[in-house]
Amino acid sequence: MAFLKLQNVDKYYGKLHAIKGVNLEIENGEFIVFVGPSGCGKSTLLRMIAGLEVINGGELILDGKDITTTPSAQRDLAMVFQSYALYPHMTVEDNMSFALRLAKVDPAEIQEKVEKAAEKLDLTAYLKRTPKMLSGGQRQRVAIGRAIVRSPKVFLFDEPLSNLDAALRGQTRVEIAELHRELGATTVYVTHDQVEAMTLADRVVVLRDGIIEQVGTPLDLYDHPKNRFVSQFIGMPQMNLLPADFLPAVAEGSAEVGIRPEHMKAVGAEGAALSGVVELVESLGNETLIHMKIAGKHQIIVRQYVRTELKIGDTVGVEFDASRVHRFDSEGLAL
Amino acid sequence: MAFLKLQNVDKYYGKLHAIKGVNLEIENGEFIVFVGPSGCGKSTLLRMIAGLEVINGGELILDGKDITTTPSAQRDLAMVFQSYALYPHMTVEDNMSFALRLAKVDPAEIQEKVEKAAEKLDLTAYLKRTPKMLSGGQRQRVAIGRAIVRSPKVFLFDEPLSNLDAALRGQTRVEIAELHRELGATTVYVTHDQVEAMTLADRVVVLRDGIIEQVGTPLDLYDHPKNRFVSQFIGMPQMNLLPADFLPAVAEGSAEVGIRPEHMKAVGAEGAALSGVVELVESLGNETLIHMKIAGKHQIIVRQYVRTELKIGDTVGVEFDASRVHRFDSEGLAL
Amino acid sequence: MQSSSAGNRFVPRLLLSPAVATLLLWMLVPLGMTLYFSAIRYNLMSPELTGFVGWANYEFFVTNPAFTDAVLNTLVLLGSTVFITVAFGLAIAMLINDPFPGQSFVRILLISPFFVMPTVNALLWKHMMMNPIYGVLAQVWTFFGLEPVNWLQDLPLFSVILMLSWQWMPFACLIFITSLQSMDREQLEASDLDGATYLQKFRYLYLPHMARAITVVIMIEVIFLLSVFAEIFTTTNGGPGTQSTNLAYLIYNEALVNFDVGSASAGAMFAIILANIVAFFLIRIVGKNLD
Amino acid sequence: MSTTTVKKPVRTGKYTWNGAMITRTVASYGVALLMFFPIFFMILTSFKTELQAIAVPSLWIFEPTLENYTEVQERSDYFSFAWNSVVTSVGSTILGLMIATPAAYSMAFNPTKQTKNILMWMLSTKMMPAVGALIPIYLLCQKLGLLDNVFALIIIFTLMNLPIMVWMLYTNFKEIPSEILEASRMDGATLWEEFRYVLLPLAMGGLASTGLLCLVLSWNEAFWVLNLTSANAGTLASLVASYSSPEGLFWSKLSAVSVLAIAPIVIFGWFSQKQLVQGLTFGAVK
Amino acid sequence: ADTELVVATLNNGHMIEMQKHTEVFEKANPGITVKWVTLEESVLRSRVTTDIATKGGQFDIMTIGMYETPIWGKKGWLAPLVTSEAYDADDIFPAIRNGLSHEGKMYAAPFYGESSMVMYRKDLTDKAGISLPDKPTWSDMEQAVAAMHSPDDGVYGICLRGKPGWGDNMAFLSTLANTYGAQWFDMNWKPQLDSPEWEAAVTFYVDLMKKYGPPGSASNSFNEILALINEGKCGAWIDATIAASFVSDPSQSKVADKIAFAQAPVQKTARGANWLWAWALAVPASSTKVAEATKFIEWATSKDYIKLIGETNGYGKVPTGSRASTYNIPEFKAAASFADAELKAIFSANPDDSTFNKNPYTGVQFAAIPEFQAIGTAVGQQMAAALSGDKTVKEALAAAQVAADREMRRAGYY
Ligand SMILES: Nc1ncnc2c1ncn2[C@@H]1O[C@H](COP(=O)(O)OP(=O)(O)OP(=O)(O)O)[C@@H](O)[C@H]1O
Ligand SMILES: Nc1ncnc2c1ncn2[C@@H]1O[C@H](COP(=O)(O)OP(=O)(O)OP(=O)(O)O)[C@@H](O)[C@H]1O
Ligand SMILES: [Mg+2]
Ligand SMILES: [Mg+2]
Repeated sequence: MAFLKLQNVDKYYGKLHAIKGVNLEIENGEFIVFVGPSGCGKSTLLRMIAGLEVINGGELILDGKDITTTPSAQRDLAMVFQSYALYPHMTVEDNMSFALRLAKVDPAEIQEKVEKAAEKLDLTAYLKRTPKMLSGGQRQRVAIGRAIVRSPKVFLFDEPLSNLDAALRGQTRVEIAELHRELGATTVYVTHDQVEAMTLADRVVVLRDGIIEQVGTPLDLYDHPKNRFVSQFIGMPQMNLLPADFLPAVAEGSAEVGIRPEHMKAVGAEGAALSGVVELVESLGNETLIHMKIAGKHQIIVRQYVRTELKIGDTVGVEFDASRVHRFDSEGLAL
Repeated sequence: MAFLKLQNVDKYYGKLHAIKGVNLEIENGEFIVFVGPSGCGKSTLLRMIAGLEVINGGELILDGKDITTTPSAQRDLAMVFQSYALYPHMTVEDNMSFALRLAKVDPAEIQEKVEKAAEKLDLTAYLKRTPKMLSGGQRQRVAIGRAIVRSPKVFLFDEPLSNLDAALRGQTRVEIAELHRELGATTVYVTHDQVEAMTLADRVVVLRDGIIEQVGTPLDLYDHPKNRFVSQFIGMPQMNLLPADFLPAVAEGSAEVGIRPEHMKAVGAEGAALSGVVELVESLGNETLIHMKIAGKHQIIVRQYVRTELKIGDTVGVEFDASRVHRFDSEGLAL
Repeated sequence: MQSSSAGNRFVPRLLLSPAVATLLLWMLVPLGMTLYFSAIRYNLMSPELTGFVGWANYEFFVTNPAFTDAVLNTLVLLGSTVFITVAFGLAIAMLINDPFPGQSFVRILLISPFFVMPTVNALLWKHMMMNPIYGVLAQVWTFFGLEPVNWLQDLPLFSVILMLSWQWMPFACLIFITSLQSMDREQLEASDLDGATYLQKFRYLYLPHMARAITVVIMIEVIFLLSVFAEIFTTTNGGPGTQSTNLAYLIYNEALVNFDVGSASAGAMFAIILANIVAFFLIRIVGKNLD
Repeated sequence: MSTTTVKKPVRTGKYTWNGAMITRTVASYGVALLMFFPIFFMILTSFKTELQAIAVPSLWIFEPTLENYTEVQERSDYFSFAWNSVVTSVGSTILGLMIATPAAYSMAFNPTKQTKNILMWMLSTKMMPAVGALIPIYLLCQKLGLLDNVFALIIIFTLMNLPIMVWMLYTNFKEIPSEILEASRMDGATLWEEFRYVLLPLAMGGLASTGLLCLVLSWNEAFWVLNLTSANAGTLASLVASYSSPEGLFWSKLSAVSVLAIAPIVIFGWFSQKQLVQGLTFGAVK
Repeated sequence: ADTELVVATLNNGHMIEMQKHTEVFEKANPGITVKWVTLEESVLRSRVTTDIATKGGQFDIMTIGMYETPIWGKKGWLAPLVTSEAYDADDIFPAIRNGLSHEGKMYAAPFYGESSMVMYRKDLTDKAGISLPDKPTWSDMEQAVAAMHSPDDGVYGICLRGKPGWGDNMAFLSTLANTYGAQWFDMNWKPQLDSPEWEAAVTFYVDLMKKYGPPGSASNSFNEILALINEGKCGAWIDATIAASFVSDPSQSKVADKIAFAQAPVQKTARGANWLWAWALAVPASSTKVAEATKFIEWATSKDYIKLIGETNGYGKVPTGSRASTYNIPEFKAAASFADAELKAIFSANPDDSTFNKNPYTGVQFAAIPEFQAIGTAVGQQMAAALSGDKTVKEALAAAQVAADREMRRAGYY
């Protein structure tokens, strides 16, 4: 049976139906990532699990117990907030041990747990500092440390890395992955960062407007998006979409076809299935993104791992891997 | 002759020598990007150009005129701040027209310029709103609009995208590139984002501790870093560095060798020049990053564009392209 | 993002209730009694005369020739003091905002008047500053060869306004200084680049930035100034004539000089009405800044 | 919660002296001295004899005398008045904080549509002139045996300041990210623990400045003190009243007693002005 | 336990002295302790009135004046003062004693009494070569004042009360009006402020002050003028006889040896030309400590007390104007240059016959009816307005009449 189970969960803010009957089963030890556009209800759903928002309908079951109305303090969950929400007046040590102290855990045990967590997170040197005296990345780790020491049943993360700069984000992401591997704790993680979703998740949940669009492993979503929305949402740069009539050869009754940038190739203009005008060339060192316009109005991006000589304004042909083409019907559903 | 010229420019904050005799020549219409670690003096240098910081030594010449001590208002530059620094109580329109109104430009002309800029930036619908009512990306565009309407000699940007989320950042970056192509205005741009530096710059200036480490086109820096510092700074994930004795075949008297992740390949363990243990596999859909440890202590990352079957803990061999190896002496200088 | 914790609204209500309940009592009990007194004949000096008199107390209070003056004076006092304190408070806050040697010492001197008891304030000004013969101001005037101003006699209301401003300007200043500290530096730099002069910066950046602070100052000052009493009582006794009589003083006069509780209570009811009118407009005008 | 923007370090070096800077400094000192002058003059007067006090032109150099201060101490027990001032202002501050804090918490973190109205209503209760309510309150106190009683003063001061306190705390609390409170809830804190260990320490600045303001207002309150106390509960405000306008010359004695009455709170205010400035942000006046 | 007496009193010099000598009383009466509540006049008046009217019971002894005592005595709010033989109540000036009694029962004992008189700068009149008769008319007065007036030397001819209040400017103005033949009420209790006599009196007052008065007169009362005169800034002053002891005290006054005294000026009639006032001690009827309180009052208003002060502080500083015997003490006569003038002034005042035409009220400078405070205050405000030039005398008096009429009507006199 599932460890954490959302059954037909509903949430209203006044008239706004923010979460519309969501069903989700999460296994013990699984790493689940919620993604979706801003305002789709990711945070709301997470906060409902945490007990920070009242659940207006449906049930929430954790480890076989109905916790729909249990106050958060008794749910045995830990949450890492986007803003970290560290207690600014407490030292790192106190921040991490707060929950245990409230639970009247034996001081020796607290000491031990905090030290272990601090070591794991490389925070031992900072235990006596207050959050003000820490860098963004360190604060982030304290927030995680605070969650770890409690060994809760489920970890909840709400965009925990979005306040870090690119380099630090990459590094911390790797640390979270390692941590999860080590602890094996059930985790629900909200992000809108592609890379985080792809690299961390066992399964990704794509939300839109309070409804689950698709649930699956990252590569599953990448390779087999169920619909146009998911196809656009997963993958960066986005999957190129073209009306079916541009590619009659592969369209097969679809309304639109989608091809990921790396499955396209810029070639000589003659004889190619498609041709377009180069609008921008971005050389990133390891890869090159060629932005081009097809028929003067459809923007596509070709990704290649070799340098190019193409200049803006050149007319080029585009080839693609027919086996990697996605087809969508007029409703946007994948065929 | 150079359009904007920094000659031996110096800056002290009390005892701190923040900018140490920087020389730089920027051509008319060029897009220059400053990168460097935090605190290296990027912002300071930019602000000296803007006239927001007193220049303690050297000269600053714009379009043949010495402007070292000219007040910022008379330098004819426009700046986009990291925080946008929009005037919170003015509408978008008022924000954009403020400088022109202060300069007593004819209202009809102001109207026209603002409308043109708004159209270009897709802000026409928001002209009557105040910044509070805009999203981050829109605010960003207003900040740019405010700079554009003045048609200044030089545009200055200080990390203009760092407050946007990943998707928006990518999109706005492309817009800035297009804008520059259209306007052809001389631009100095500070960032610590790899991708921005690589894709936007005509030339990149790498700063460290108030000193210019290297100036060159993005690919120049990527392919030929002058030293270890630059090699680590440009490219993401970073260039893998290994002590020379691991790779005697290519070391050639160097102290350390560097190989970029995409120039390495994971192969069977036997017979490979290097071998290591897989620590983490990150599948991003189009590419896969294999983190491994060599000899139990040197972390390297291999980037490949095909999926892998490798699992954590597997022992693998690593091959590399000998022609792409960078060699550094014990001082860190490229050989 | 604000949200309620899991569960009902019981706990928040419970927490709010002591404050609401006490204030309600504080308001309703005296209000009820005042209302009652305002409808009966009640003079402390002649407690034997009693009985319900209907609107007579109100009529008596309103037909008092001083009544219109009192209402007007209350408003003038309020308006001018608020204006003076805000205007000068702004100017001074701007002046001492940027660091200079001894800044905190200057600030200490500046804010001191706020801590001075209103009675002491009034006595101090009346006797030592404004006295037309010994007062320091008179001496300054004489020094410049001018006829000393006879403050409390010729400019009674203005004198009171001056004292109140002296007392409240430090408060305004304090709040403005605080507000200025949060002024965004980059915005100022942006306006530098845009070519704004100091005055333009003040007009377009500082002033809008401090709108909220100004609102706060106005709000608090109105609350206190609407019922100013000690300063008038101590200095001008509301005179000469009714030139410096405000509503609070008039009520005092009825209650504690004439001991006519009935009419004083009727006056208090008018004061409450006036307060509510002011509050209504205040909230209309400045309330939106208080979110 | 938006990302916190990192504040640029302020310029730390020496002041750069130029014409504008000198003008500004001189003007600042000028204004400050002008504002402080009346207080200074009063202190000066308190060391003069009565005859010196009314001398024209005013004496600036004279042999200071302590006779006014000794006279005050001889005539009235300064310390018992001061003690009452301390007890009533501190007492009402504490009581006020105890009532206002939960209310402000409730309003700040569980706002309803009525919150703003309640707040405005509370503030409006302060606008009625105290004289209007004197007789009712006097009669109530008399019936309850609370005339000339410090408790009555404490209660009245508390109620008098409560609206402002609730408002100040409310705006201060609103500055505290609700995430931090939520985090403590997730950590298993009960309401009391959330209050005690998280909210109160975080709101210390706001609480302190609210308390300070309340202290100042209570200390300086004269109307209720004069009308409700007699021999036992009088505060320094009533001490001042006993020196104002007797028959005969009284300026220097009045100055001395005034200096004594305001000195504690002014000095206290000086020391706490930093606190006051920080907390007075009223929900970040920014 | 000890009986604790709470005494509400004024912060005037004599009371402060009494307060300082509390110990003497406590020593003589073991088991009684005395606590003081000292307030300025206006505050004291509102405090004691509220207290006694609501039976607040906060005070055992109150300091009240000749205005309140008969009114309160009549209402039964005060305990009748039953004094011992040794106290010698008959020594008290009859006019004052009458003023503190109702229907023959004394309700308060005078602590000190006063009338009004002229104090003037002998040196200045001498210099001008004129002399002021002992009982001057207002015309004499004006002449002398004009002679002394010399603002360039910092001397103003005359200083008179101007600060509004029934006990402030109206106390003086009532006496001025009295001698001009005016009065507060006619026999039907109709206010008479619109009478020509009032107009003449007030016009004279305003003109005089405009011509020869110091700036700021409209906020001057006893203290302010005292400060002026002690600094040598006034030629003449007409005010309470008690002022005499201040102006002739060299430690307070720069002109102590230059002051001479005369009786209050008269015009049409001599009646009511100088006022009569006494600060007296009374016990509220609600007090539970009447016996002890009476003991204290007896002590504080006794001959012995006067002796005590005379011996400790000097006879120049004893409370005067209450007991005839005081004026027989040789030390006092020697110390107080004003003694004769004061005695004469007090004797010439008669609260029951204070105006040219008959009036229905008691009091020289007030009418001992409850409504008078309100009327006096309102009229005082108008007079201040007239003095400051804010209104003409006619306007001010008309407004005053309206105010007085309002109050009387409200109180149901007609
Ligand atoms: N407290 C609230 N009161 C009213 N509406 C709310 C509240 N919180 C969220 N909403 C609304 O509910 C919807 C879902 O919000 P939610 O914060 O869950 O989005 P999200 O997916 O987390 O977005 P983001 O990526 O921007 O964080 C939005 O439309 C939002 O406006
Ligand atoms: N106003 C100032 N006063 C004193 N030191 C300053 C000031 N501004 C900057 N510095 C110092 O000068 C150095 C350069 O700062 P600068 O802001 O230019 O760095 P940066 O490269 O822009 O860093 P970041 O990437 O973090 O924005 C730093 O050591 C900084 O601490
Ligand atoms: Mg969210
Ligand atoms: Mg910077």
